Amino acid sequence: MDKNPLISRLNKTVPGAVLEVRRFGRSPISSIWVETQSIQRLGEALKSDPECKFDWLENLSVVEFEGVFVITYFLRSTVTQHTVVLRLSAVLASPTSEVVIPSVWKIWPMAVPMEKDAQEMFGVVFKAPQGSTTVEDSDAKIKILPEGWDGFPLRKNYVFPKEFINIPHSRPVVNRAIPKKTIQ
Amino acid sequence: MNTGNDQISWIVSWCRAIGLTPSNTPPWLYALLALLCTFCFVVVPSGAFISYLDRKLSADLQARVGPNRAGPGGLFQPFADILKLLQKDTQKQWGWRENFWLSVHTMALYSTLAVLPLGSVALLVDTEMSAFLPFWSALVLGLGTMLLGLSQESVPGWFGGIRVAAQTLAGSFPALVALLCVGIRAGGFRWSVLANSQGFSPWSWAVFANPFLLVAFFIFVMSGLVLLAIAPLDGGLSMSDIHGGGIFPSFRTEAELISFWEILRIFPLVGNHCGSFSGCLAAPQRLYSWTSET
Amino acid sequence: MAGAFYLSTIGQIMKWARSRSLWYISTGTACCADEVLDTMGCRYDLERFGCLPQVDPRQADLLIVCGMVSYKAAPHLKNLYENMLAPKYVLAVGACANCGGPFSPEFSYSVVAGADQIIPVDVFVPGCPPRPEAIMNGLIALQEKICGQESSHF
Amino acid sequence: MKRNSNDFFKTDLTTWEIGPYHGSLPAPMRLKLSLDGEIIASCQIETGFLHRGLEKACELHSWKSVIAYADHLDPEAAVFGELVLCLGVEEIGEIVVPARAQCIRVILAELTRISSHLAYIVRIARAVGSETIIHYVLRDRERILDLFELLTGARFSLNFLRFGGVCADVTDGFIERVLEVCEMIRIRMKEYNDLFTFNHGFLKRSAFVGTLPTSLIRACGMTGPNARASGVNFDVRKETPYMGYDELEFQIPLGQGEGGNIGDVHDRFLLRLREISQSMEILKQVADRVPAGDFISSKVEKDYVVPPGEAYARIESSRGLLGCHVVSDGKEKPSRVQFRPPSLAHLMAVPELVEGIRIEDLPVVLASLDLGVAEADR
Repeated sequence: MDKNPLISRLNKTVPGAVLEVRRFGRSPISSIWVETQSIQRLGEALKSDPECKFDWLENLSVVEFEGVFVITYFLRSTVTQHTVVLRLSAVLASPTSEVVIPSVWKIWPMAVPMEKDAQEMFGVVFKAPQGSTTVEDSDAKIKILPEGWDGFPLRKNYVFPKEFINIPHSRPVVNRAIPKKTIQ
Repeated sequence: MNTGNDQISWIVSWCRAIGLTPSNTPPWLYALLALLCTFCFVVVPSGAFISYLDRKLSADLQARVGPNRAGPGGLFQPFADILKLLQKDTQKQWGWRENFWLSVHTMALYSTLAVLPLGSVALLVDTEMSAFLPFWSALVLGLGTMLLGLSQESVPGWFGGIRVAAQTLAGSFPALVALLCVGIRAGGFRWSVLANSQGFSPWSWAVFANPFLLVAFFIFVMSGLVLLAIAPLDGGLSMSDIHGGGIFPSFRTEAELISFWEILRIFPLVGNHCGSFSGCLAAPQRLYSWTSET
Repeated sequence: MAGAFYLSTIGQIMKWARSRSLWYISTGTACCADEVLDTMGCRYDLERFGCLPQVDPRQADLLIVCGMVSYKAAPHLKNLYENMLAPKYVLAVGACANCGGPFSPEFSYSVVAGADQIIPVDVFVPGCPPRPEAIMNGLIALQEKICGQESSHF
Repeated sequence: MKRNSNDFFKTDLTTWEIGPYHGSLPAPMRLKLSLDGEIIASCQIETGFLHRGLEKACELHSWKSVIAYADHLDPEAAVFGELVLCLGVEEIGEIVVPARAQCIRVILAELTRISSHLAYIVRIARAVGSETIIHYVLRDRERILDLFELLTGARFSLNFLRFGGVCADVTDGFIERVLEVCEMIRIRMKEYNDLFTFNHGFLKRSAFVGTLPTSLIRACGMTGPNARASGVNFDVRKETPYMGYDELEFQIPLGQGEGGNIGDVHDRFLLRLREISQSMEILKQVADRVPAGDFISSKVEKDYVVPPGEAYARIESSRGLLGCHVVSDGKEKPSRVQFRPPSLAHLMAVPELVEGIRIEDLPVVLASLDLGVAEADR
């Protein structure tokens, strides 16, 4: 059985969502591996948890390990100061395709810029199951890459563009002879 | 010796006061020369020097040095700025709004020239010129600004234009009535008539002629304040409107340099008013006749 | 004769006036913008050279490109330059504005390799970020360039 | 748009776009406002003009060079980026930082905080239009930059911290100079207060303007001085102390609403001033207890390889919580370095905050948020 009372509570409310509990790196924080499709229900359970009240998504980070995206949610409670890490993984179907992950911005509204960021940089699309509440519908239009940008830059297989809007993405090498100055 | 009926007599008396005697040379040459010299050797250099002083002083207040590379101690900095601005290209997009703006400014400039009380010689038109001209030009300016506001195609612009027009009207009419009082006493509304009807000593000034004129003088000053929107009577351009935000009651650290400069703007205005209500315009002539008699 | 006189004397005066009154507009991005701010500040004081900060590009003569230019900002920078009126100069401050610097094309995908890919640059000031002395040096070099002198500052 | 009879006198909305390069904006960004007269009805914000691909550049460089990139994260407060990266790597590699190096790091961090807050005063004074205070503050900030130069040789991009310590030891007389500068700033703070803080003109522009409600702070996840000015008591230095902050005595100032109400522009400004004085308290305590010893851990050699693993470091930068997720796979280059910039949350709060204020207050409110667009765009 789990020693952690939080995990047992989560197992009760959302059965089958928690896959594995580990330590995060070398820190004392526990990281919970989560089944991808149940992240929304788990998020609501964590937010309304009576003892921990994880109401603040501090950070959302996407890491690519050999074609698998690991999405890490760093959660913190502003009431009880607990911290926890949620992780879920998504496998890439083909090198250029997008990955669809349930969005959590209805639970934690501060996720909007982070999810948009991941969407632009990694091609990880955050979508609600109904398809009605994507991040695109929210008010904040924080867009980083220019219009008409091709590809997802932070993927490992990303190739830098040759040119963009007729500006070459390279510096011409000029071997300019440096005039010798006579030192007086 | 002047009789006082000559319209340009007071300019000649100014010339005499600085040592020039009218010989066969036409007096308008004197006037033009004086204007040109004043402009080239007094107005422009003093303006440049004042802007230089301003930059240097504010730099000194801010623990900086200020311009010091153009000329000795940066003295030629304003000339460098002017010469540079003369070399700049003109704006490319020149639409009807810019034309309109330019024409309004030209009208204003012209009316300023017309208002200068120099007699008939130095003016562009025949200046048996009445004292109502400034009010006419003020009305033109007000109307122009209102039209400009209406052309903004936005409601705030509209109301801004109407506000300025209302302010102009509110200032003009009392001033007009006050001027009527002086003109009726003097027997005419030309600047020369107004000037010559008053003596050198304060006892013969129009202000002190009777209590009505005293009241009229104050009305004139007040309406001038309204026309120019100077500090106490700037209702149309009130500060809380411009600055916005909340009004804060408890802290009153009033060390605002800006309001000090706004007070200074009153002085030329008051001088102008006193000029038309007292004998100042005729002063050199009186002085000359007084010195030649004794 | 008149032309020669113009070129010799009046032309020199006009060039002198242009070089001594460079009103600038700076496109602040990052660390180089901070250094330009310090150069404007009281210890270094750009106003000694007759430089005044401007907000409107129409009133400015000098465009100081501080720091990197991204592909997203490039059209806007070009637009800003085109809105300036004719005798206009560009000072590229910092390694990023010169050639990309630490964000050169092989390391960064979104930074233009130098501001001169978009607009003509008159003087490049190297450094990451350049010291205020270096920025002032670049400004003096620009003044000498306007006056048509052989620059001794590089 | 739906209209009822009460809306008859309402005017049409005008749309106004303020482009990326504009004098009233603190940094390149694009605002799309729709105005009802002078009142801002709604606002959309667009950033990304400073996107440099920092995280990609980190992945393309060796671990040592990443420090130089981390310091470009927020150039105005460069040390915090380096610091959070070093803390993360030290957690992965289990490197113990010597006490002397920790003290030097604290001194650098607090000096950077003061310098960044002084730059904040400059920005807000520029937005209000007070020229004189800009130059006075810049004059005093130069003294701090001189200290940086004395210690590290650079004024802005320091590139001074290393994994397991710092790059070089402090020179003789550095600590005394730090104390001197602290004393000077303490005296100058009175000057700022007389000239600017309680100036009638500044109060009129700042009090009761741009009040940040606690609900918005919770919704956007805002941290740092902006959140503390509205009464949200959160500071990483107190909650999860790093780098020996638990041994130091200092207070976390909260907004009190002297000028107007709690959380308005004037309150945020005052809170920065208080933080400066708290930072000076910290500096005085640290200066007394700089121990002798190494300035870099002996574990970190020239060809140090970061072992595989991951860590999430969080520190309190001058703008708020700065987090860094470092992932290493034991190779020469990092697998992923992800930053959690505090300004992203501040930027997200802008559209809701400026709704309903007047257009002339917009530059002041934007400047008062201390938006680090460089770190938000990365």
